[in-house]
This record gives sequence, structure tokens and C-alpha cells, in this order.
Amino acid sequence: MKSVVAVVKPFKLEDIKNALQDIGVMGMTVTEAQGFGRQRGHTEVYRGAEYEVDFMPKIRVETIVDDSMVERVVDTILESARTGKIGDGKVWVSPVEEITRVRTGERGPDAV
Amino acid sequence: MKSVVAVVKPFKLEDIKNALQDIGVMGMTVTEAQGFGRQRGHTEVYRGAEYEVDFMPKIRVETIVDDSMVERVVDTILESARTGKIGDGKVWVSPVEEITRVRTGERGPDAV
Amino acid sequence: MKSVVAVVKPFKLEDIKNALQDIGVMGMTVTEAQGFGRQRGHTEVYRGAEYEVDFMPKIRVETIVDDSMVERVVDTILESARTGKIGDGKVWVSPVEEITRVRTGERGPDAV
Amino acid sequence: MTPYPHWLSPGDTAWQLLAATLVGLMSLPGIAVLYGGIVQRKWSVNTMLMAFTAFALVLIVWVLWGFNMGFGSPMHLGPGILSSFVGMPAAATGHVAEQARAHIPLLNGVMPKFREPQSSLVYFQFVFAAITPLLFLGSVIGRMNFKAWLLFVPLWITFAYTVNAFLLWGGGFWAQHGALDYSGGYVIHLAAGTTGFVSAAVIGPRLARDRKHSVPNNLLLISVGAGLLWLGWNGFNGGDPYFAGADASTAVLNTNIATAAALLVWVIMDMAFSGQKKPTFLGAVNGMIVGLVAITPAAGYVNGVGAIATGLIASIIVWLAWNKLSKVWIFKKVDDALGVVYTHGIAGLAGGLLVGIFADPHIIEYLGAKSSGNVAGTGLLYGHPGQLAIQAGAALTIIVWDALVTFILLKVISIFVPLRMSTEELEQGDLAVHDEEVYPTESVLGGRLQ
Amino acid sequence: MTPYPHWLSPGDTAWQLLAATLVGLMSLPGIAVLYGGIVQRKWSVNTMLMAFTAFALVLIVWVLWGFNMGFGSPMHLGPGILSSFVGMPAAATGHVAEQARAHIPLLNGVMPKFREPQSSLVYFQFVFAAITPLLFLGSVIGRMNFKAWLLFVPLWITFAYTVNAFLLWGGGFWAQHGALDYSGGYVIHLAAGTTGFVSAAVIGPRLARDRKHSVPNNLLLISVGAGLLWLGWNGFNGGDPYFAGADASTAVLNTNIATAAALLVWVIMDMAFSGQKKPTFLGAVNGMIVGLVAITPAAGYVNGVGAIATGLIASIIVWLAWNKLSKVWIFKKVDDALGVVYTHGIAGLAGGLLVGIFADPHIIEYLGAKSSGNVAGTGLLYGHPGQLAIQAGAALTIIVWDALVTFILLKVISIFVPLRMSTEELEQGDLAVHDEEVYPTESVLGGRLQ
Amino acid sequence: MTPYPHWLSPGDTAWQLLAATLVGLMSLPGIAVLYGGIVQRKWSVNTMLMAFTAFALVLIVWVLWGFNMGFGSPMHLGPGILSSFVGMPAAATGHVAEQARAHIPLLNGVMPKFREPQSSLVYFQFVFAAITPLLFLGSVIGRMNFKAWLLFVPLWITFAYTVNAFLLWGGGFWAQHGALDYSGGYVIHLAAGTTGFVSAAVIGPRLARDRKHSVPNNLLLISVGAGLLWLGWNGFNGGDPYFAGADASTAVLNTNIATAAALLVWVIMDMAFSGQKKPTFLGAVNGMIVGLVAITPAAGYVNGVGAIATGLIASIIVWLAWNKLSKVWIFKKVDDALGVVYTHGIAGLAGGLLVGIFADPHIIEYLGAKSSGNVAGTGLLYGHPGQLAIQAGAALTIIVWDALVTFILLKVISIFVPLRMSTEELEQGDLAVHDEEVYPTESVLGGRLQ
Ligand SMILES: Nc1ncnc2c1ncn2[C@@H]1O[C@H](COP(=O)(O)OP(=O)(O)O)[C@@H](O)[C@H]1O
Ligand SMILES: Nc1ncnc2c1ncn2[C@@H]1O[C@H](COP(=O)(O)OP(=O)(O)O)[C@@H](O)[C@H]1O
Ligand SMILES: Nc1ncnc2c1ncn2[C@@H]1O[C@H](COP(=O)(O)OP(=O)(O)O)[C@@H](O)[C@H]1O
Repeated sequence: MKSVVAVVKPFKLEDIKNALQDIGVMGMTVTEAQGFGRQRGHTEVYRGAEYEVDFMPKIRVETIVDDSMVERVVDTILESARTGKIGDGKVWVSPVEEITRVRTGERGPDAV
Repeated sequence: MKSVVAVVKPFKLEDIKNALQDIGVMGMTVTEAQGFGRQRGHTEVYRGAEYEVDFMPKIRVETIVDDSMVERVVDTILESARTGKIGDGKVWVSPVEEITRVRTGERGPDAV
Repeated sequence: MKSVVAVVKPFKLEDIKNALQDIGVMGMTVTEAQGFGRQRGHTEVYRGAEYEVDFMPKIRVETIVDDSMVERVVDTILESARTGKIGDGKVWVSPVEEITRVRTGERGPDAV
Repeated sequence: MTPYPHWLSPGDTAWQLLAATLVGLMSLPGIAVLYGGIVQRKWSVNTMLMAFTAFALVLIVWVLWGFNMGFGSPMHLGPGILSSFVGMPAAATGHVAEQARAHIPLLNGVMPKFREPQSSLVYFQFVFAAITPLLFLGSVIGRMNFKAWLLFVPLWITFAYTVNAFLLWGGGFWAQHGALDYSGGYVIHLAAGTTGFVSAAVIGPRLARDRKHSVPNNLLLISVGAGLLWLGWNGFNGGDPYFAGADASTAVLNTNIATAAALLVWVIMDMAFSGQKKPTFLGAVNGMIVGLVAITPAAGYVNGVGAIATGLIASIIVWLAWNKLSKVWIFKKVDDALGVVYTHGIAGLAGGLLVGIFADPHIIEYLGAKSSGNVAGTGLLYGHPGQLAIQAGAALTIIVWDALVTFILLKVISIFVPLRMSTEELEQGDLAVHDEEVYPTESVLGGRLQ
Repeated sequence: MTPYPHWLSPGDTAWQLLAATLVGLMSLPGIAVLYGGIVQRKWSVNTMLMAFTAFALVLIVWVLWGFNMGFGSPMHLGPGILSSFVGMPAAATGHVAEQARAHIPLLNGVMPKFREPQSSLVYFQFVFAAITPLLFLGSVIGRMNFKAWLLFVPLWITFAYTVNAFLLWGGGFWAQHGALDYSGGYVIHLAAGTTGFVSAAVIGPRLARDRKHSVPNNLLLISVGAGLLWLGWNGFNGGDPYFAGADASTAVLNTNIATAAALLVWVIMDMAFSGQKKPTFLGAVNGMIVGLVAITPAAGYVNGVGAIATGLIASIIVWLAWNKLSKVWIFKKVDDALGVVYTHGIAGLAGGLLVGIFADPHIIEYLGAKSSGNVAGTGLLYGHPGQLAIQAGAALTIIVWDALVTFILLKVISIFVPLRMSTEELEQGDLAVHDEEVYPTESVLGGRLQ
Repeated sequence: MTPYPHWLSPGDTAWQLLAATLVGLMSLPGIAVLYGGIVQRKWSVNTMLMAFTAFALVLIVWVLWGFNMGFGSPMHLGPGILSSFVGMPAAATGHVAEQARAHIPLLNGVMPKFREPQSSLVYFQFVFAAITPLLFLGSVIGRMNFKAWLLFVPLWITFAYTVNAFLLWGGGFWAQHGALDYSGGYVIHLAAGTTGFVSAAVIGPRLARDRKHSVPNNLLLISVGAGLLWLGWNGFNGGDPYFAGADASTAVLNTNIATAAALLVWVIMDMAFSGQKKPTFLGAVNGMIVGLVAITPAAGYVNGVGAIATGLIASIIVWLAWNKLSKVWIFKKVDDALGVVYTHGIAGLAGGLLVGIFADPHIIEYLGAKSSGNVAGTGLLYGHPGQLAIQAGAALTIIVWDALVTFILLKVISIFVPLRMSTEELEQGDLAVHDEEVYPTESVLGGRLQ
């Protein structure tokens, strides 16, 4: 099993979800995040005082998939998340040793 | 060391925390998350317009434990997080190569 | 590639970001988190009813770096996040097998 | 051409309409956001919708039959109290009912003739009727079925509230016996406390985990509601003599004095005697409400010292009840979600008894032809111990009648409609019941896009 | 020494000032937070700033030239309607303009002499003028360029609003022909609906994804705004006879009755006929607004039964329009963001036609020397079918004129300033346009530090 | 039987009570939520609790001794200014003090006899006294020890505020010398600015990181507060002639005109000269407050053109001070958290001097027996340059006295109670001080369960 994590622009969530569903990925977990990178942040000004905000709103999508699926999943995310503008984000893959479904106790590929 | 990540229903947090504490897990980090899976989402309607929300509120519990503890930790989470209804979530285990306590600089098992 | 995750006190974010930038880390992703550990939480009281809150606000900083950078990154975080008081948090390192930049499709070290 | 009939005083009419508007603001948005902010996030929308619909329902009942049951000609149901228990139902929607000189049959000669039109009186009394269900809503949030609420409110107004009002304000039995309830310590607050508590008992508690984790969602909105309550109460108590005179003015000042005292007492008790020994904002709001409620039956009958005493004593009593009584017996068992029985029920009762002690005959509601004929109240401290007994009797009537009516109505309603939501609704809250949530864009899907 | 001249009535003056204050509160903070809470989070600040600046801009226009265009001496522009189409521009800032007895030249002899100073009248009419752009703001949020807004508002007040007001309230053409618009069903609401819709069409829609995901950000704040609207409307409709008399009082009661009916009807329609068959809070708010708007042209002309009927009928009509009409034709295409064309445009039109049916001649605005000389309206139901035609004519005039003026003004403005924001601004929202966001510390950088 | 004594005017009494209620609403919930929304999230509860308790404390002081120190018979402390510096302390809680005809001893014969009861006057003046500490609260939030606050407020009211009020409104020294302060440009705003600034200096700054990251938490609530301020100010300035006459009405209109002008000027200056060249919502709110404050000393003395000029000039001055002066010298060093010294101190001073220029003798506060005997102000522009000197003298007195009293009181209090919170409290904020936080269920433990 692998964990595929994508940090991408928030408004792309729905596209990604649909694209992943289309290739048979049945689940994912999403958290709100703030990203720092090449994309420049913005200034907020309250009552004349400036606050530099270097962090951009992002979402972090995490999906555990069978090794055989990894490539397709990554490619699908790349396609559906791309706007071509700076700040589109990253996708990375890490090893997962075991996964269990809480409800049933099933393990491995059956659990996702 | 391993990282055990559990994505579960929010109201189970306290039970999980207590159960883990009972078996000697001394720490964990929790983030709010939105999960997509077999559990169906809901519709929100504002002024007559419908918005399908496929994502369900979840929490993501992450705890780094010694290899020897992994099985017990997973089992404990499974037990304490289970409601038996769809959407109970997943628990997965990944390798961690090193962990350090910021305060003291201790490394490895002593750091958790 | 490695993933370095640091769970630290929220007000340290800016220091960490600056310190990492100084050593050439070009990006990171941050999520708000709640941490449970040795640091004691607090009580909230609403209309006389007490609620024990064991969880402390933390931030979870995740940065993917080249293997060669890992040690420096961990050290830099340790330095910049330390207050010396309990609750300073943890830094851990996990393997990452592949990373891709969404915008360009670049892979590996070039992607971070 | 003239703008209004000769008997009409624009000053008094403006005062009544604006006092009523202030009382209306106490409900919407006042109570709606105070309660909407103090409940758990998952019940905020449900709470607000119950408040808005109740307000609307009461008005329809009120103009079609309710007002005249509270303030019209008596129905003769029998001897004793039954002969002046409630008024004859009649609509208040015709052109005469709206534009003629205001008039409460049984108060003829007991008070000066009105200088405002009947529609002002109908509207003024409406906002009082309307706030009462909004108050006891606080007891039943987080589990009551919305349809049952839509039935309960109009029935309760018809069978309980109109009786309360008639007995004390419409010239009914207790008014005839000299019971004092300046602006609703009994008619409204004791009634709300009683009804809320009985309803909570009959409907049953919230989900155990909701009851355990019932933290508020937004203290800023609580502040909005609390501020509107405090200042809105100037209309609540100031409007009750029906004239913008010296007694209205005295009532306003006294209301604020008692409230200030009660708020400070609660904060100090929290600092001195609570578990944490810390001042809390919600404690201050509780104390404030207690002061407002306790001075309500007394505002235009006591002097400034009486007002301070009322706020002070009531705040100590309710603080103790809230912190001690709530841990024992039936008070522990019944899930009165926002504690309406304390801050309205016990506070209203305390105020109603205290006016029996502190009512100062020199605080004049209406001037008589000769000074001896002034309309005023006289409490125990000023030589009339009987007043206390009268006050107790009136309180008992309200408690028993409202508890009884509430119990019966809910039992009858439960034959047709379940009183509680389904389990799924109880678990999900607003999203299940209304497909809405209070802060929708806090989900990952909303917010700013980038 | 005396506090005021003999012609001045403190009761009426207080009433006018406070009614105006209530109407002001409907705008700030009422509409500002109702709209600020109902828009997506990314546009909340922009929406509020547009509301605050519009309010301020209208006042400057109003005292420098606008008031007298709406209520001063007529400009003679030609024959027929042109002879009493709009007033002569003149400032209302001098010491006489502020302190002399209030006066509307063309109403001399048609109404009782004012008992308040001119500044009260100027201010009272200002708050009505000011709320109108705040209402149609709801149609154009989420894309209109702020600078274009700063130009559009004063121009629209000058060329559209003053004409609306003069025609119906300043003694102009439609007033002379007996058109009834008690407090602005046409002058304000139909005008706002028309202007909003045309503006939305001319300016173009929001970003597709904003339009698709336009969930509100905070229902508690919507509640604050909604409550202020409901109770503030007591000033809106109650202030319009200019005297705190029986008609003001009747108008207040009727306003509340119609609103209660409309709110309940909408909630019931949602429960019975909506896709989800669930009651919703925002549905209740919609129903409430429809009731308030629909009774506005009628409040002091109908009796209580007419008020119920008005609320009920208007709510059904607008519910159907909102749920059915919005899905077809031009209503589907034009991005009227908050649906102003329904809850203000169609509701105002419905109310304006219904008063032609329900106006009851026994509901008396001003008393004549003899009873026959009373000032009142008479609708179809009371034997005057012609009223309906007059109402239709006036409605048509407002719709055509305001649509035309809006179209031309926006086209002219677009020569100098783009009507829409840049793409970057559209994508980022408040942060790009104002460097502010509505809940700043929700970012990871804010909040409590530990 | 009559509802009130013959000398009482229901119109004027209603006006005074409702004007006072509006001013009360400016404090609660107005300032409470404006400040509660504008501070960092971690201090929101603390800020609101300080506001609520201060409001309550002031009232207790006010009825027990404060009112008569501000408006009662003079204490003869010595020659010159000392002979009419402050009034004799006395309670205002008895039945005569509440119901008798209102009366300010030193103004006998200088103004028309009151037509309202004393309790109206006491209450009206209370809400002015109460808002002053709520305003300077803005300077000391985020570090002041709550217990020290509970001591400072009543002492400051006793020793500073009553003097301010007596000197200018109670018939004291500066009133006798013709100083003009219509509704508190000096008594309230200059006083708040001075006191806030000195307090901030004495108590010391917030935590460095709080000061650096002090972003607001909720702009919608700021909007609620701002709207209540603007419209509430109709009572603030309109109530001050004590009668609902032409001057009250003029004052209301002028207040709104100046505010509109100041708001627009600030927005335009932001667009033209700020770093970002963008219009901001908080800038608009600042401009609005500046307009309201600056017109306060002048509202019923100037005409409409004077009102525009006052708003315009004051807004430019304060914008420059806010953006330039704040970066230098002591203004940079002292941590006046919300900038009270600018938007209240400097704005109040500017307004107080400008009325010395723009006061128009044709704007009549009270009518004399003959036209020559009218009560009105005359500024430099109308031939009375001396007025400017008088205004400067009065300002100086307030600045020096309030700074001195503030300094001494805080030093004395610091002997008994620390002025600052502990380091742990400073770091944690509301949670440490009150065991409460402003949005509790935003934590992972709250919210909806599923
Ligand atoms: N080394 C990294 N580790 C983790 N997250 C990263 C890293 N670099 C970038 N990110 C995430 O990716 C987002 C986009 O990166 P950025 O450099 O702005 O643009 P791009 O990916 O188009 O080059 C960042 O906001 C951050 O959330
Ligand atoms: N492949 C996956 N990768 C990551 N998280 C997943 C995955 N599948 C499911 N989840 C998480 O688990 C939650 C529950 O999954 P779901 O399929 O709804 O129910 P169940 O786990 O009972 O089969 C989801 O909401 C999501 O947060
Ligand atoms: N085993 C663990 N796994 C994951 N996160 C942990 C673990 N132990 C602690 N943490 C995180 O580190 C934070 C600080 O830990 P704590 O024990 O309170 O203090 P310290 O790190 O100084 O010993 C916790 O709040 C939690 O977020």
C-alpha cells in the first residue's frame, strides 16, 4: 500500500475527487492547510497596519491506494489539479505498511 | 518507529484518547479533516439552492509509536473507534525513521 | 526524499519558516492541529459547567526535502521551535518515494 | 384636517410603539442570537428557526383571538377565580379594533384613560406574549421536534399565556386582589421557567453526548443578544404604565440599577466562590438576566434602593440555585438546556416576592385626583405585610396552571406528532433537520478560492 | 424661554426621528450584516464596505440636492406627467432648511400641517433613500467594481430615486392620480428589484464557480440582520404618516401581521413543496422579507384581515417565483446574486397591486374636518376597482424609468471606469480588493498562541 | 386620575428615554462587539467582560453619588474655577430623586424648565458616563488586570468624569464662560482619548507578539458595532437639548452629515494615499467614528454646511495623525491598542475647536422670549473669535485634569493590585483569565458530531 498526498489549490478539490472516483479510488481524507512556497502570499491591512501573509490556503488530500494504482492515481491528480499557474502544489508518495478498516477489521487492499 | 494514522468519526476522539492513554501511549496529534468514502454525504440547501457535500467531518489522529507497540495501538484504536456503522474510517501504519523531542533533543523511543 | 513533520507551538511558525528559508528550504505545508501529550491542557467553563480540554493548539509543519538536507532541516526546526517549556513538540522523519510538482510534472528533488 | 383624534397623545403613542419595538428587538434578533450563539454549533440554526417561527405564530394567535382572551371582557366560567380567569376570544383585526381608543374593560376607572389607539396596545402586549415561548425555547432546544413546536406554541399561548395575562394585567382575579406584576415577572418569566422545565421533563433530555459537550459556539453573538436584552428592557419595563410619564422613567432607571447590581454580584460570586474563582463573561450575562428578570415585577413600584436590593438578593439566590440546586434532585435530572428555570423561573419568583417587600407607596404609577388616590404598591417594608401573601398566591396560581397546561398540551400533541426528533436528527443536528448549518463555509469546500 | 416653537409637537418629532433611526438601523448594521453574512466568505468585506459607503454617499447627495428633487417644488419639464415628474434641486443645509416647519409644497392642504421641523423630514426621507441602493447591492455583489459603485449610487439617487419619490410621495403625477404607496413598495422595493436586476444583467454574472458555490458564511449574522429588518420596519411603515397617531399604530400592527403570515407560509411551503420538504431558516427569512415588503405599500391603508391576506398571497407568489420562475428564461440567465428581484421587486409589485384590492376606506390616514373628508384609500373590495389600474400604471412607470436610468447610467459609467473587477480580484475576493478578510484570525497564524 | 404631572411632556420624556436607550445600545452591545470583534481572538472575551462590568459599575456609582457630582449643586472648593469645579455627591435613588421634575441647579434660568422627571435625566446622563470607560477600554485591552479595571472605572468616574461633566454641562466654570460642548466632544471623547493614552503608558504595552499580530477576529461583528454607533449617535447628539425640538432634529441631521463626509474622506484618502491605495472597511469605520466624534461638540450649534466641513476637516486631520503621527515619538511608543487617542482624543479635540469656528448663531438651541434672547453658539466665522480661545481653554482643562487623575489613580491602585496580568495570562489570553474562549466549538472537540 502507498499513501499519496497531494497539496493543491482548494477550488480543485471537486475536480480531483471526481477524477479519482472515475478511476476507482473509493476514498480519501482531506485537511485544510496553509502552504508556503514559490507562490507569493499577500498583505492584509487592518486599520492601516500591514501583515504579510506568506501562506496560501491549500488543501491536503491523502489517499491510501494499492501499489498497483499509485501511478494512475498520481497522474490523475496531476491532471485534475493543474491550472498551470504557480502554486499548483505537489503530490508525493510514501510507503504504508498496513491499513485496516475500522468498521470491519478488514486489512490490506480490502480495507480501502 | 511507526506512524499510526487513524481517520475516524469526530465524537470518538475522547474514547480513543482514553484507550490509548490506558495502554501507555503518551501523545498524539489530531487534525480536523473531511473524509470521502462509502458513507454518503448530505445535501445543504441555502435559499433553495442545493449543494451536495460528499465529505463527512472526520478527525485524523496521528501517533508515533515504537515498533513493538504498533499492533496494540492499532487494535486499541479499532476497538475504541468502532460504531459498526459505515464511515467508521481507517487506520494505517507507515514507517518513521527518526523522531526527536524539540524541547530536549532526545531522539528515538525516548522522544515520544 | 524524506518527509519531515514537525508538530510545534503555533506562535513559532514564523520563526521556523524564516529559519528554513535561510537554509534553502523552499516550501512547506502547515495544518492546524490539536496535540495531546505531557503538557497539561486547560479547563473551559461555560455557564458554570466545566469542560476539560486535554488538547493543546499546535501546528503541524510538513516539508519534503532531499535526503541530504534532512539532518539540517531537523536541526533547524529544533532550534527555531524550542522554547524549553513542556509542549514544544516533536519532529519526525519518514521516507518519501516520489514527489511531483503539479504545475510542471517535474519529479524528484526538482519538484520541491 | 387633523392627524389624529383629540384623545390621542402622540408622545404616549410613540412611546408605546417604540417600547414595543424594543421588546420585539429583544426577541428578534436578541433571544434568537443569544440562544443561537450559546447552544452547540450543531443546533444553532434549529434554535433560530424555532425563535422566528414562534414569534410569527404568536402574532397570528394574538390578533385572531389571543389578545382579547388576555385583555378583553371576562368569560364567566364559574364562581371565584373562575369568574375572572380569562377573557372572551375575539379578533383584533377590524378597523375599529385597530384605530379606536385603547381599552381594557376591567381596568376602566382603575387607571387613567388610554391616550393611544387599540392597535398600539395590541402590538405592545403581543411582543410580551411573543417573547415568552422564545424564553422557554431555551429549555427544550436540541431535541424538540419542530412540528411539535409549531403546534405547542399557539396552544400554549391560547391556554396558558392568556390566562396569566388576564389574571394579573387584564383585570382578572389576582389583579383584583392587588397582586403586583409590573411587567411580567410572573406572567412571562415565572411562566417561562415553569413551562420550560416541565417541557424539558416531558420531552426528555438531549443526547447524552450533546448534554455533556454543550459548549457555546460564539460568545460575540451572545454579547449581541445580551446587549439587546439589557437595553431592550427599557421598553419592557418602561412601557408598562402605558404612558411616557414619571413612573415609566422611574421604571427604566430602576431596571438598570437592579441589573447592574445583579451582574456585579454574579461576577463577584464567581470570583469568590466558583470552582475556578475566575470572573466569566457568561456568568456576567447570567447575572444581568437575573437582574432584569427580578426587577421586572417591581420596576415601577420600588425606589432606587429597592432596585439595588432586588438585584442583589435575586442574584445571590439564583447564583446559589444555579450552582448548588442544579446538582441535586429533579433539577439534576431534567435537562433544562439553558437553565431557564433558574434565570427566568426562580429569578421571576424572587422578584415577585421581593416587590411584596420593597414596594414603596411613594413611587406613584398614576396620580389620583387627591394624593391619597394615587395608584402605587405597598410592600411589607412600608407596612403592608399582606402583599407578600398575595404575591405568593399569584405565583402559585401561575406555577400550577402553566405546569398543568404544559403537561396536558404536550401529552395531547404527542398523540399526533412525536415530541422528539428522530435519532438520526439528534445525532446530526441542523444538517439533518434543515439541510443548513450555521457556518457553512467553514468546511473545506467553502472559503476563499485560490 | 421655550424649548421649541409652538407649532412643534415633541411627540411627533420624537416619533419621526426615532422611526428614521429604526430605518437607519435596518441599513447599518441590518442590511450590511444580513448581506455580509449571506454572501460567500470571500465577498463579505466588500459587501459591507459597499453598504457603508452607499449609505454615506446618499446622505451627501440628499442634503445637497436630492431631497428637494424628491419633495421640493416641481420642475416644469413639459406637459402631462412631465409637469410633475421631479422637484427642483436645492440644498437642505441652511439654518432655515434645518429648523423651519417641515413642508412639502405639493401636499399643502392635502395633509395636515407638519408638527416637526424640516430637518426631521429631510432625515426621515434620507434613510428611505439610503436603504434602496443597499437593497439592490444584493444583486451585484461579487463582481461590481468598487469605483463604479461609488459613481453609480449618487447618480442613481439623483436620476431615479428622486423621481420615484416625487411621483408618489412628493405630490407628483401618480400622487395626484391617487396612487397608493404607503412607505415604498414601489419607490423603494420595486425600484430596488428593477435596478438590481438590470444592473446584474449589464454588469454580468459572478465567476462561474462563485455562482455555483455561493453558500453563506454565517447564519447568526443573517439572523441579526433579519431581526433588525423586522423590528426596524416598525419605523419604516410606522413613520410614514409623519405623525404618531392611530394610522401609524395601525400600520405597525399590520406590518407585523403580514410579516408573520408570510414567514409562516414560506416555511410551510418549504415543508410541503420544496425538494427536501424541510423547513429552513433562510426560507423563513425570505418569507419574512416578502411579508415586510408586500405590506409596505399598504400598511396604513388596509385592516388586519387585509394585512394577513397580503402577507399570505405575496408569500405564495414570491415562493413560486423564487422556486419556479428563477429556473427559466432571463431569470435564470441574469445573475441577481441574492434574488433581489424576487424578494423586493416582485414582492413590492404584489403588495402595490394588492393594496389596490384591500385598501379599506375605514382605515383613516388623516381625519378630515367632517368624516367624509377623511384621507384614506379605497380598493377594489370596497368598491373602487379603478384603484388597481392606477396601481398598475404607477408600477409600470417605476419599472420603465428605473430600468432605463440604470441602463444608461451604467453604460455611461463604463466609459470611465470598468463596471467589473479584474479577474484576479474576482478570484481572490476581499483580500485582493481591500487587503482585508472577514475572519482574519482563522488562519493558522492567528488565534491563541501557546 | 392622570398618568403624569402637568409639567411633564410625554413627547419629551419619551425622547429622552429613547435617546438614552440608543446611547446605551452604543455601549452594549455596540462597543462591546465592535471591540470584541476588532481585538485578536484571544482577547475577545476579556474585552467584552470589561465592557459589561464597566457599564454596570458606572451606574452604581452614578446613582449613589456620581450624578450629583456632575449635575447637582456645586461644591465650593475655593476661588475661581474651584468654586464651580464639581458638584456635591448625593444619591439619586429616593422617590423624589426619581419622580420629581428634572433639575440642574446651575442651569436654572439658562435653559427652559425641564418637562421630564429627574430619573430620565439621571438615566440619560448615566449612559454618557458609562460609554466613556468603554471607549478608553480600547487603549488598555490585552494586558490590564481585570481587578484593577474594576477599581479604576468607579474611581475614574468619581474623580475625572464628574468634573468633566460639571465643568461643561452642569453649569460649572467652563459652561459659565460659554464653552460649547454639545454632547461630549470634550466631556467624553477628548477625555477618553486622554485617559486611554495615559493608561496605556502607565500600564505598559501588550506582549510584543500580540502587538505585532493584532489582527481582528471578526469583521461582521465590527460592522454590527459600527452600525449601532452610527445610528445610536442620533440619541447621543439628538438627546442633548433635553427636548424633542428643532434643535434635536437639527443635531441629528448634522451628525449624520458630518459622519457621511468623514467616512467618505477616509475611504478616499485610503484609496489615494495609503500604502496599498485600496479602500478598506476598517478605514471606513475609522472615518465614521471620527465624523461622529468630531460633530459631537457641535451638532446642535452648526448648520449643515458647518457639519460637512467639520466631518471633512476632522477626517483629514485624524487620518494624518493615524498614519503619520502614530509612527513617531511617544505615539509610537505607547501601546494605545485600538488608537483611541486618534479616533476619540484628536477627533474630539478637532471637533471642539471647529465648533469655535463654525457655530452658527441662527441655529437655535432654545428660543428666548424675544429673538435676541435665543440660546445659540457663535463661532469665529460668525464674528466671535473669542469662542476659539474658550474652546481651547476648556480642552486644556480636560486634558490636564484627566491625565493627572488617571495617572494618580493608576499609581494608587497599583499599590494594592497589579495593573497588568501575569505572564501566563498574557500568553494564553481569555482561556487563562476567564476559562472561556470566544468561539469554543471551533476546536476539534466541538462542532457537529458524526
Ligand atoms: N518542500 C515542500 N514540502 C511540502 N510542501 C511543499 C513543499 N514545497 C511546496 N509545498 C506546497 O506546495 C504549494 C505550492 O508550492 P509553490 O512553490 O508555491 O508552487 P509550485 O508547486 O507551483 O512550484 C505550497 O504552498 C506548499 O503547500
Ligand atoms: N483510500 C483511502 N485513503 C484515505 N482515507 C480514506 C480512504 N478510504 C476512506 N478513507 C477515509 O475513511 C473514511 C471512512 O470511509 P468510508 O468508506 O466512508 O467508510 P468505512 O471506512 O466504514 O468503509 C472516509 O470518510 C475517509 O476519510
Ligand atoms: N507519540 C506522539 N505522536 C504524535 N504526536 C505526539 C506524540 N507525542 C507528543 N506529540 C505531539 O507533541 C506535542 C507536545 O508533546 P508533549 O508531550 O506535550 O511535550 P514535549 O514534546 O515537550 O514532551 C503534543 O501536543 C502532540 O501534538
